[in-house]
Amino acid sequence: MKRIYVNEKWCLGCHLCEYYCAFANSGKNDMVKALKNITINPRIRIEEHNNVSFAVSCRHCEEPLCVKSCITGALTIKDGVISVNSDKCVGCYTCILSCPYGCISPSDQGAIQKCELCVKNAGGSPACVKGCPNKAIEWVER
Amino acid sequence: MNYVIIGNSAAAIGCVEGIRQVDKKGKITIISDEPHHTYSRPLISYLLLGKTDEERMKYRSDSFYEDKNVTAMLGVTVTKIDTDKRCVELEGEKPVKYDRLLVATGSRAFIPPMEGLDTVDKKFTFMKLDDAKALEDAINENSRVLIIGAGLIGLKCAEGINDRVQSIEVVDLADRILPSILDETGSAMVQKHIEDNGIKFTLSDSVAQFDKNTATLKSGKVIEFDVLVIAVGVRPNTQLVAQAGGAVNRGIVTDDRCRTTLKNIYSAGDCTESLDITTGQERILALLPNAYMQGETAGIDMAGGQKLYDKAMPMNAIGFFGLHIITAGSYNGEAAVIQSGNSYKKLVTADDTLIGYIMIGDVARAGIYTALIREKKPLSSIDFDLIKEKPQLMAFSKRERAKTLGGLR
Amino acid sequence: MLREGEVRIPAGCAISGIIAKDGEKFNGEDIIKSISVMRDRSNGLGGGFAAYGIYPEFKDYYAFHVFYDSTKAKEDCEAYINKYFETVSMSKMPTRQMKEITDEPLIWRYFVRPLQYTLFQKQVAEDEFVFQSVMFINVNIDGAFVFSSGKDMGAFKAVGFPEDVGEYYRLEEYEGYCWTAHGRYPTNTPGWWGGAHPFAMLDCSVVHNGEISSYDANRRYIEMMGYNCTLQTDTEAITYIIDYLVRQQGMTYEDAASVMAAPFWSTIESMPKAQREKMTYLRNAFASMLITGPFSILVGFTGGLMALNDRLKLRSMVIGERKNKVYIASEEAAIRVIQPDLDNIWAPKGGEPVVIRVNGGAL
Amino acid sequence: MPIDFLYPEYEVIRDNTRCITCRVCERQCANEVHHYDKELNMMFSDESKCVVCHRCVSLCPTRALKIVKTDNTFKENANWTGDAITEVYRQAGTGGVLLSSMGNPKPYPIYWDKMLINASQVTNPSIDPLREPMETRTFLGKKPTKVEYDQKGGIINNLTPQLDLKVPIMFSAMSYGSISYNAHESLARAAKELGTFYNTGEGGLHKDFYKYGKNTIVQVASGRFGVYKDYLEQGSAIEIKIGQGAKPGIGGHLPGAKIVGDISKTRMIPEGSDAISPAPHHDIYSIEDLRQLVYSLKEATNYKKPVIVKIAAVHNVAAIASGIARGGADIIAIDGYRGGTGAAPTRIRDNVGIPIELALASVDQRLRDEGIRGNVSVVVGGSVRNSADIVKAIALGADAVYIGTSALLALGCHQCRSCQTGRCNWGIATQRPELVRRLNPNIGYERLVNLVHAWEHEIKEMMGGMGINSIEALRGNRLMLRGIGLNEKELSILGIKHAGE
Repeated sequence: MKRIYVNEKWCLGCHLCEYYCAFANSGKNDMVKALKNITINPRIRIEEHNNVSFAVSCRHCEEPLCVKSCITGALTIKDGVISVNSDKCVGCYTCILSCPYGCISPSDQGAIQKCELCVKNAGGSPACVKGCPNKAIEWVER
Repeated sequence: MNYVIIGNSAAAIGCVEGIRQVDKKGKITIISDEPHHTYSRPLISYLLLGKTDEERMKYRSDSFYEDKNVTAMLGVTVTKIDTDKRCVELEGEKPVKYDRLLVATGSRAFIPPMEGLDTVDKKFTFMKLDDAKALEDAINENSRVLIIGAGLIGLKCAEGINDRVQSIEVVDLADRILPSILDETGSAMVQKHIEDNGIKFTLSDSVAQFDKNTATLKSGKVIEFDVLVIAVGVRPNTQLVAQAGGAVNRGIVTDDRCRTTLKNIYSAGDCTESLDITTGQERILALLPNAYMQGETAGIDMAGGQKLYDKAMPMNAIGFFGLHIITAGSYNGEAAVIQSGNSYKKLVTADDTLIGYIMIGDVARAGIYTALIREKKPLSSIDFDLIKEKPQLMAFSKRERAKTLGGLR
Repeated sequence: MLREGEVRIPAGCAISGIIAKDGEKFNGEDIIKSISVMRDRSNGLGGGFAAYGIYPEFKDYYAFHVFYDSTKAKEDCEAYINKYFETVSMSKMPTRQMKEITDEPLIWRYFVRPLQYTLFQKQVAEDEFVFQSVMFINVNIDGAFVFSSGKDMGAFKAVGFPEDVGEYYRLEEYEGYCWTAHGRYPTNTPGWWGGAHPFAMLDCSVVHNGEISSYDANRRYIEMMGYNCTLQTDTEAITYIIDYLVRQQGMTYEDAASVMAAPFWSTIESMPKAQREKMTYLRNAFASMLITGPFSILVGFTGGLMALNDRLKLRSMVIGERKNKVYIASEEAAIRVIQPDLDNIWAPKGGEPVVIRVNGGAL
Repeated sequence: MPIDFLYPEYEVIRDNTRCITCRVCERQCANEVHHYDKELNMMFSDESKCVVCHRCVSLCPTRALKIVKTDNTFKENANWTGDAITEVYRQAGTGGVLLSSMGNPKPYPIYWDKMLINASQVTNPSIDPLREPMETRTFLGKKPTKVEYDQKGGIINNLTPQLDLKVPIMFSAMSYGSISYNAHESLARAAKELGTFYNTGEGGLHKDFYKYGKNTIVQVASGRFGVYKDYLEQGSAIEIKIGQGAKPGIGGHLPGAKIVGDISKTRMIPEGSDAISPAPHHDIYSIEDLRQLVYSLKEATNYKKPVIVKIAAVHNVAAIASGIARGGADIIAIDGYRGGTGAAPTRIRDNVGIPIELALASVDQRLRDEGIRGNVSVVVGGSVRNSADIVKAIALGADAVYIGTSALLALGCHQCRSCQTGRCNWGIATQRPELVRRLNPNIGYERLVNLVHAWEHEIKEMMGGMGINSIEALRGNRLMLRGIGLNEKELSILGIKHAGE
């Protein structure tokens, strides 16, 4: 299946993926309206150190520890995409405890949030991929 | 193949999903003495807190049994396992045959003998949905609640009802709260936070005598209360296996494929013992994620697939009044402590591996630490200084990142 | 209006050709009849014929057919011829007076051979010297135009419809084993006799229907090889290319066709190795002689006739056979009119030359 | 000195209502134009540092940025223009030669734009490239004067080595050093995919790119950097660079600061030493010297590779080309005065050389007049901007074109003409790793391939319109061109008629 792959060789550390992610999941149709004067809380995060940078977001594991560990059944995997039902999630953070890549984080609404490959928002395909200026993030079959 | 599962919680569901990964057709029967659709027990405190409701507490969707082609016999009690006839005997129903059986009977609240307990009118345990509902019915804004036990269950219960009662007092024999998962510093931090939310603690003490609405402690302290919650511990439900001749220590003995010592009988969840990789000892790891994964492993093995349950360890994600705590592993090793502001972090290492950690407050990306423990990652192969600062993939080698993030095989 | 040579003139046309495979000779009546059927493809601004085997009595001599605009031109030209050639016969071209053919120039015919001394002095081959002489006369002697210069063959052309031109030149009186004809439909010429087809150089004559888009690429290249495209017509350029490839490079007509109407690279790639290498070589080495754009041509030469279409076959051309005769024309009707009863008739593929040699090339 | 103050030529305009302070502009500007003020939670910019590369404009996710020409002006003067005045100030302040890069930007005539292409109507059908084959394959190299047959009548292959191009478009010489590793990789991979060639320039050939050797032209220039046996053997052809359009008669100078790591290795000179290419080759002071070098290189490579001689288009280019054609070269490359460069003295760039269109026309005609056009193929470069330029070049007589600037534009170059600073924000003309990284060759190569494919389509459309279905029938086919707005002299040099004739 198509996954998000990251190649740190091409990551510029520009952080645009974070902004495009935050915008895509804001539910707003204008980036300025969505992101002006806020501290963004994106589902993809850049790690940076000594001139190396890369984006990290959910790997959509085939054997997802987060889904198996979820105490509410809010995290499910369907067609390879792991998504969260924030209605069911109580914010216990067992998934944060479980995810080996640190790709699940608290959401501003109390539950948790994670990359859902933009399947639930208006994007249709991952906004971080579209927004990456250097193809450091790709959404491909590999 | 005819699969029978005793139990209807995480281990049972894991087992169903495990079986169905391998065997789409075999007959599966779930038998549970609880009459409810599968639900998540740890959510009962969130139920009282109003963060969830009975509908949303369902661990799987309403159509789960149908989707997975499972016959659910709910509200039915198993009385005996007959290994000769390969069937389970039921209370008031005909026996059910099995080819493979999973015992996922879980645990029950432990109520120690206490003087005068029978004089207490409103006394509860806090394990099951029915416990929570009963407790909810019993409390009101004028209730004074006494909770015996400052462990995970007692404190979650306290948080759950705090806004709905007049006062809560927690009594524990131990000298600090959550001793099973926190160190002293951590306990003190969390205790302070809980106290700040109006809950009182009496530690290093225990009830000597109940008399209706009064508890007299060993220290002589007297506590008046309206509702009593007993949360001193749990005991695994091992009787069925023990009766059938299976090996049982504190919990049901299982191997890394979740088999009991009885032929064709598996066991998973809170009723079992499993190997804690951080200590090398068999112990009960009564945690929902572990239960699910044991159940899944059992299910796969029952259906002829291959899977091992060999990475178990204690781990907890819990929070009280907005303060989050994540812990994993064991703490007998060299500790590195980082404390800043409202956050506390302790990493415990031994033999070039991380064996345990505590994070309080800032718990972001804790799973990266969990994975270090689970995979027994040699710390010399990563940049430990970097990862000590905060959990990050930057600490791994380029090549490892290319594998995890770049799809390199 | 500017005439041929002063401006490039594209033209549409009709062509026809007949050849007897066994060398049997026949007079010009059939070819006139054939080309006349395609009157609609001409517009009266040019017609002409080429015939092979018509001068057996002078077969070792070059037959020069020359147009003169004036007696001055004739004098200048003959002075030149006399200087370098031995002339065994010279005469006014036999014609008949007709109302359809007007504004006729002086038309003379000479049977000549270069002086051996001249060839020795200039160290050139006989053919090459004749070629250079024709070029010299046409470029440098004002008002003189040599329009036929081969041995035992002749071109006959004029402004007018081709059937009238045939009658004018009394072609029923000639007998040859191969005839070609051309009816011209130029789009912007006043009509000049020299501009009519066939275009002939030495024994090679070309009748052509089409308008090639590669013209200037071909012209500029062939001019570099010493040819002088004074008429700026496709036919002239094509004739020179054939002369260059066949006479100067020594290629077969088939190889020359592979240069002019080369197979597509995709076709070449699928050929067996030896053929592929050869075709690749020819296309690469003689790239500038690739002719693109629509054309169908008949190339007459001593002992044979080649029919060739452009590689996309953008112009019509059909071939019919009856016993010893092969008929080639722009339209089937032009064949049926003289030979309704054919053994065989087909349209050759674009770019594939059809070469008919008298007695299999034994002539 | 207040005189030295020059108001920035361009201004960065930020729409603060749109700016979300994501700071991508700040992170992406190697010239440090932008900075974030925490106190005010606002971005600020210092346009005096801005080179107008548009990196920030392109990446700003909310289109909050634009760059405009300043309206700060000197008193109007048609002769003493703002540029003329500021250049005097700069030179008076520094005493130095003005440096700039890319091609001559002055408003000289562009002859490409004064020629129009023909199309067929009625008498000759146009050809639809979607329905019929349309061939662009081109061979470069000397053509035999005489076909030779063996005893069985088979043709003997007497061709000297040729370059076989799927499209008559090659990437012109740009050295590793002047452009980045990733730019080179993009060019090499694109050349391979396209079935054409790229050119090492005078920077040697990185070992990583040996695998693209079949699509590589290796250059030998006056500094001979990186030239050795393996290098010569790697390429499919060897190009002797005599001059380049942007700076005819001038050598090259890559500052020691850029001679680091792999560049130093590839150029085979010590790290930190300046790479100075002399103005002439010091073993070529005459045409016969050139002939010797041509044959030395052929000898060194067993006569297996065609040799290209590249010259700048200068006044007597036709005579020079004739000499080269007789000097054993297989291909002549001519670079027009608008050709790009990584760095050149501004005065040279803007005032030396002649337009490629005129140079090409006169070279092609001269070689034909001398009957030696078949001795060599002619490749032209120096601002080939689009497919129509290519069609016109081929109709004038070129065998193929070199594209340099267009290729760089495809890679992201925004023509800020600041290559000489080494801070190319697009990762092209730089060696700073964090900047080089910005050009992902996976993107770069794809864009080059796209560009050439697009042009190829257009070339085929134009050819089809002319009724031509093979590129060789267009070559030198000047009847397919008409001039517009050209005087008699220009028309005669170009060898074309005026529109309407």
